[in-house]
Amino acid sequence: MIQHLLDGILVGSILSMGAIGLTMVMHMLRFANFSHAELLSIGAYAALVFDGLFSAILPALATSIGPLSLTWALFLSIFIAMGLTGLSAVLIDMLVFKRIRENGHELSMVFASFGMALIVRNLISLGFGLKTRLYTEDIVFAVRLSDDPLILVKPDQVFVLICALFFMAVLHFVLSRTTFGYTLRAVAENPTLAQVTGIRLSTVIVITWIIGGALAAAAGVFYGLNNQINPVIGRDLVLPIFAATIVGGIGSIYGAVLGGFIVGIAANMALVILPSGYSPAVPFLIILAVLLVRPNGLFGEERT
Amino acid sequence: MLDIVLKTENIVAGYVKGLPILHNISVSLPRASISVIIGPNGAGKSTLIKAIAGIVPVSSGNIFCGNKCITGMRPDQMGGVGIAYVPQTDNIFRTLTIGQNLDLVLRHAGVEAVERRQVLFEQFPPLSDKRNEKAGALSGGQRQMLAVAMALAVKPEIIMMDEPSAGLSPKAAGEVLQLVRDLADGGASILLVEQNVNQALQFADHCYILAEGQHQIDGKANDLINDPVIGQIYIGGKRMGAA
Amino acid sequence: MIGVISYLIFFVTVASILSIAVLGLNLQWGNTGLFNGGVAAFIGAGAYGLVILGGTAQPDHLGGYGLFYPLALLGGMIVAGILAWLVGILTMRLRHDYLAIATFGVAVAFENFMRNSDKISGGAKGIRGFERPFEAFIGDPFYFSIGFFIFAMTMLVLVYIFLEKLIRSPFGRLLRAIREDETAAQSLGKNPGSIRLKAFVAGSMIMGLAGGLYATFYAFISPQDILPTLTFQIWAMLIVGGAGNNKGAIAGAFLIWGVWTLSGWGLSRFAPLEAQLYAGTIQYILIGVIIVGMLLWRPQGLFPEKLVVSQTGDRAQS
Amino acid sequence: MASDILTTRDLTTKFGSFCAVDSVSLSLRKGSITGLIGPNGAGKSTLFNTLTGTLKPTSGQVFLGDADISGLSPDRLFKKGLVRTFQIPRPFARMSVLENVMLSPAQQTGEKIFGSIFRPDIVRRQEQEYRTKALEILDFVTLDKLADQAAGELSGGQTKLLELARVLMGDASIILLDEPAAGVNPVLTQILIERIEELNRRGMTFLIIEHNMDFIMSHCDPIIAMAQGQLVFQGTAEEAQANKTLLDAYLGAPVNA
Repeated sequence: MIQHLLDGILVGSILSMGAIGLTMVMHMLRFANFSHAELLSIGAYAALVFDGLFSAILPALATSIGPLSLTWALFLSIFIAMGLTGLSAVLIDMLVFKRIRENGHELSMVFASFGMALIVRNLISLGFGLKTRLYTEDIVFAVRLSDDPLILVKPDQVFVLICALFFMAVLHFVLSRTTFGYTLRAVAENPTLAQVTGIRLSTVIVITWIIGGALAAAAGVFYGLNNQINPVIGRDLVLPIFAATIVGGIGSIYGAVLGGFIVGIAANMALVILPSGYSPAVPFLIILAVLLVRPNGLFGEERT
Repeated sequence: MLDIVLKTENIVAGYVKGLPILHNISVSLPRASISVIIGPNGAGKSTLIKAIAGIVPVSSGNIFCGNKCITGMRPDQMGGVGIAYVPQTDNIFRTLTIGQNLDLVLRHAGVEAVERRQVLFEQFPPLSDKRNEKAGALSGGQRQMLAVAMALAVKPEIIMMDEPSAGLSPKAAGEVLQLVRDLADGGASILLVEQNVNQALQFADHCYILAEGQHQIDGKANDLINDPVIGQIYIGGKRMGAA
Repeated sequence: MIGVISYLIFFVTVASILSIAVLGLNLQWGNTGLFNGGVAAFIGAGAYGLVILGGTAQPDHLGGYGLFYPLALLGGMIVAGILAWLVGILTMRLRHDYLAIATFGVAVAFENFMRNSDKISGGAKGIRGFERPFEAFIGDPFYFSIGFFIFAMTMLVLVYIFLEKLIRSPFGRLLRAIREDETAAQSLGKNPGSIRLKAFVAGSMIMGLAGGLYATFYAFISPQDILPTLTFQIWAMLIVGGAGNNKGAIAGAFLIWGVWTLSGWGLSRFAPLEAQLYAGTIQYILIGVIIVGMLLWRPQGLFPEKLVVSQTGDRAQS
Repeated sequence: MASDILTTRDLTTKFGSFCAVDSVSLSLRKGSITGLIGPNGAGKSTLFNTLTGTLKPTSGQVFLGDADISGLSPDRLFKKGLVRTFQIPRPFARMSVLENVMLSPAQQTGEKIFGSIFRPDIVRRQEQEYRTKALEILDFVTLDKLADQAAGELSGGQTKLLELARVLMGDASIILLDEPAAGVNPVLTQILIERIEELNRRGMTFLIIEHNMDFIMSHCDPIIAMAQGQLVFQGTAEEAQANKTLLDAYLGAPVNA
């Protein structure tokens, strides 16, 4: 029970990071982006590449940090992956979404995101193979927190949770303390007025993609660290991330964080009563429940 | 010869392509004065200043700011030519505090924020008191004051306002209009849309009347104040006792 | 020669079955404006419904009722309809993007359920050994495939005629009115919620029919056949063909299925052996590129919707 | 009282704490053309939307004849004979003009999936009957020559006429028109006025929001006016034009110079 809760919190932190970017994009550009979860895959694989590269150039970097399985090389790669994924998101927007947005139909964007999801996911398969990969072959033993009930925690999990909370704290600081953060909030609240106040919308859209992509990349690496890396990370996480977004209310960044934890914990707690095979269906049930009770999510406003 | 700081020449504009709301409107705004646009519902008053502000696309005609043609410029570039625009509603960011609202504007205008903010707070003491409160919690009059302060923050030459007194109590409306008068006396050029015709004519210098997207009459505000034609435009027919 | 003919027969049979699914989607999206992101679930419901109702006795899971084939096929459609009705009453009032996400969730959950509930669906290994009608009687597999080819084509033609009649009827007029302007339709006395639900259920039942035919053709159904990517493929067919146009929908299905099989054949023939493993991957990239490319350069599809006039009576008489 | 077709009692509609329609009690005489005027933000549109079921009243009642119709949805009201048009016309753009009109009749057999497929005889008979009626109505509103055109291709004024035709196709007893003359050229406005008066002679009741004062003053009786959510005036055109309160509502209270 407590083990499930702990696992749920961990998964929740990963979903939250994915959902933050998705909720920002869905609110600002008004479309359900089915390809957002593929950004997690891009991030995970980008980190894999640079992890290998750094380890090869500087073998000293290939040593683990303390009790973690994480190496210094991978640690550095996380940041590079975040940057690259952010740029990929901008590139995808420039090549596809921006041009469709300018042509008109709102729902064409959703179709286009179907298409982009297929393209990105399968390009990754093509480039890196269908087999699952691991950042490290080392086995790190879990720390036994208690024997009855049995509670196990891996050092990596603690690291991931701390990092995720760190990134969210940074985002919170930016949003609440910097004029740059005010700009993002202003555009989210009222794009027309934001323009009148001198904010260039196209710049803010680019920045939103960068932030969303970077957080998704970190989430992808963390997911890979705790599970494994394969080309279908996006396929497996798209629904839970949508669920987190809808639970929090589209457009609410803090809602997305909370939504991520709620979905993560609920999916893991469901294991107490359901066989594990069913857990991918749990996010769907959460979506239905939220839409029935609070169609605008916990923090969302009514959209027109 | 008046010093004209802003003028439109025969502009045609509307939200949807092929469905113009404004037909060949020409207005000009003299320096350091208040011009007011009045007219019945649906006359295109708000559309006119939105078109100048770059929010509604202009399909023909030109807009000049001084000698510079600003037709088709994006709204976020207007600050650069010294034009500020205060929308009628939703003219502040509700989820930001008052201080944050001002910082935001100042940052994007590239103005040194700390000093300028202090000046604004001295100019608007009620805002200073509530600087750390969410703007959404302000009363109607204070919101309007914040919106004006945000427009003033970047020291514009030209300020356009869409019904600044709408929805305010008579007292608050009077205060807002007095503020506008003070700004004009201080050298700003102001273009206003107003609902309250009698009040608007009272304090404005120049008046344009629009109806059905077309320019009807214009003139010195004081000359129009007792003109029966205004009543006719609003409620039609020959008014009893005015004929 | 026989090889080419039997391949053509296979090709057209599957294309016809897919066309039926695309026609169902066209009723929902093209004619009514409903964004169904879970097509795979409704195809799956029809397929599983048929196999469970019409199959022979199964030792370790539900099924084996041995229902008369047409009844089993109808049963599968009804299962798909019931699923659609349940989903519909929960989601019909939602905005488009919420509806897309919720229905996408249905597909994920349905596949997941079928994969795990061994007692009902045979789990991941699926349900095998469906006895195809007349197969034993005909004997020769080649003649059976010709027979089934004719059957599938007939069903496609029937569905096409049904839908053409439907959209030209006052009901079709109603659907288009809802798609064009829900508020105006409501002010003219129509109840948009109930009409959207009807169209959603009807479209899903047609997808269920496609699923039933699919399961009959392969005599087998497993979760692998109803992955959520199937939804994207069906959508690609409709986008390429042109939403709102039934002929376009069928053309889109044949085209995309053609591109799919041709690329599969080309890869198996010319690509190096180690790339063969990635044939599916490359095909999916192709589908993705087609979707995105169409939206960028020809968003109305190859066969755009024409103005349909719904008048059952003869115009010349008036 | 018996001649009042539509009555409201203390009808109130609030948005949050803002009272857009404030305790309005009015009654419309059967067979009248009532004009509803008032400055921007007076609550006319909100009142309209509340009467037609788009908005639910916060409190108070609406009666059609003796029946309480408060809070019914627009589709239910249509069937009871209370119909509306829109300020910004809402044609079904990718449908023909004739189809737009033929949509209106309630209880069409062909509007049911089974009916449309399995009762071709009934459907055909109904369709012929509706088409004949629709063409007559289109003829009446002068759109008969455009029957086969897509409604999206009509001019703004023609779509206003089309909306009138659509509601005439139902069994309306009272028609609410939202700015029928806005954006319409004088020729079409004239046609619209003639048609409204013709229908009125046949017994139809109208409630009209309009900013074109010539339209209101010369064709509506009585005229009712709203300001700040309340009814402030009820009377004839002459009375309206002489009314000080009303003029002030439009122009703002005069300032003592």
